[in-house]
Amino acid sequence: MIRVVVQDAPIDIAAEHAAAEAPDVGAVATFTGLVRGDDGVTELALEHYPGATERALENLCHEAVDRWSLAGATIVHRVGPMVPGDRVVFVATTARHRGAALDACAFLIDRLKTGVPFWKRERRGGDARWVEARAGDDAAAARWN
Amino acid sequence: MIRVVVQDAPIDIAAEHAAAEAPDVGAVATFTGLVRGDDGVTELALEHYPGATERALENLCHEAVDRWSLAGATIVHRVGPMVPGDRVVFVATTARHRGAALDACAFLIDRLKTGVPFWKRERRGGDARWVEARAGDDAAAARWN
Amino acid sequence: MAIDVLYFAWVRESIGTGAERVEVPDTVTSVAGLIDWLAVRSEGHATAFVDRDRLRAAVDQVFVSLDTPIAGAREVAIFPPVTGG
Amino acid sequence: MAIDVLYFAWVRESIGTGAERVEVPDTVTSVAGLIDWLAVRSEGHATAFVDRDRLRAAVDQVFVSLDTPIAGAREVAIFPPVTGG
Repeated sequence: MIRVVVQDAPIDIAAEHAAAEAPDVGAVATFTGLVRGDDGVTELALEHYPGATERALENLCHEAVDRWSLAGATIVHRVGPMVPGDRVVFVATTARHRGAALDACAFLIDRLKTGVPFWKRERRGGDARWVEARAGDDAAAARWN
Repeated sequence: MIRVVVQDAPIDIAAEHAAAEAPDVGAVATFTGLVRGDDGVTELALEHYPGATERALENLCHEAVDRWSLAGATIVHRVGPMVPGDRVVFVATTARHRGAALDACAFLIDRLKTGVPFWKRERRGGDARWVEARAGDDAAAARWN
Repeated sequence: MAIDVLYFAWVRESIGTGAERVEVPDTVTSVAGLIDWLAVRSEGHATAFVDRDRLRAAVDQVFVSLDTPIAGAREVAIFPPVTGG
Repeated sequence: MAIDVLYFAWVRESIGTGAERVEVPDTVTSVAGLIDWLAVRSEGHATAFVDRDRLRAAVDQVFVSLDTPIAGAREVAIFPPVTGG
């Protein structure tokens, strides 16, 4: 089962986790990205490319399901303005055994960071700037090639 | 922050996840193990070694926090009788960045499987048997040495 | 050839719009060629496109390199490297 | 030397109790020696301890190998390989 959602609303982890659980699933791995406030960020705004974003997320999920024989893959990504502590993204993978779920979860978030059209803008008080892509993210994504 | 719980009650993922989130945390990785019912199991009972189990879980969490500079590590393990679909174990790791959280989460569940005193007994209708340890679990734990 | 061109993030801000429909001459054959051709439309376009290494693109919603042909394309998006997750 | 010996899982079931306090002679110096000494106490003990490769142990709640000394130990646990998680 593949579930991809791009939404303005806060991410409900309990509901998403419960929806991912299934009778033949022995392992659920999740990753949640949060807005960090420890370096002065007061707001994080997420922009996306409607249509293309969902398609890219679905393709990623299909790739993970095929590669690790997953029971399911879920990606919920929030867009719009957020504040520190808010959940930006939730990834869940389910499988019969833990190795597949854990590896596929890492794969999805690594590849999401470099291959899906989202852009972050940070605000620190009155100052706003677009977040620059990180070379480390490219390296993390490349290890799955 | 380290949180270790061994409990009879069902595991509340929403509460545990929210408790793990903190202002300097950018990444939360979790692993949840479920009772699988697809091979005829009707009940899974978990026995543990009170005192020693909690100590072993705490030691594991401290090792993970030190090794990956985590903000926190949580392990909640259920004991007693369970049915298919029930959550057996929940592991959560929090860190500033995702790599540390993801690796530490895999480390904790791999090492928990081989180094913490829990024993599983499966029931299939009228037939009960103790689950045998798996060589694959030893190999998974050994990759963190 | 009519193409819908979409802009995101600071490319969008520099150009001042998120989308425009343009009639592209047949001499423009690749995404890079389209960027060259768009760059002279305004100061905002020129500023957004000054450093090609910082630009990424999608043709009909599929990520592509800038040397990709645009023959038959209906929608081309031009944007900075992505930073989601 | 008085030692609390704990049993878990099928070791416990075979022996028929989860804990017993035993007075161990000074000639018993290691976990393996303790197992040898306990094995003759009953048929259940003998059955539980027949295959040493399937036994694991903890001394005062710390996992140890079977050749570990037990001098000064207050609690020794004997059990199968663990299967949690």
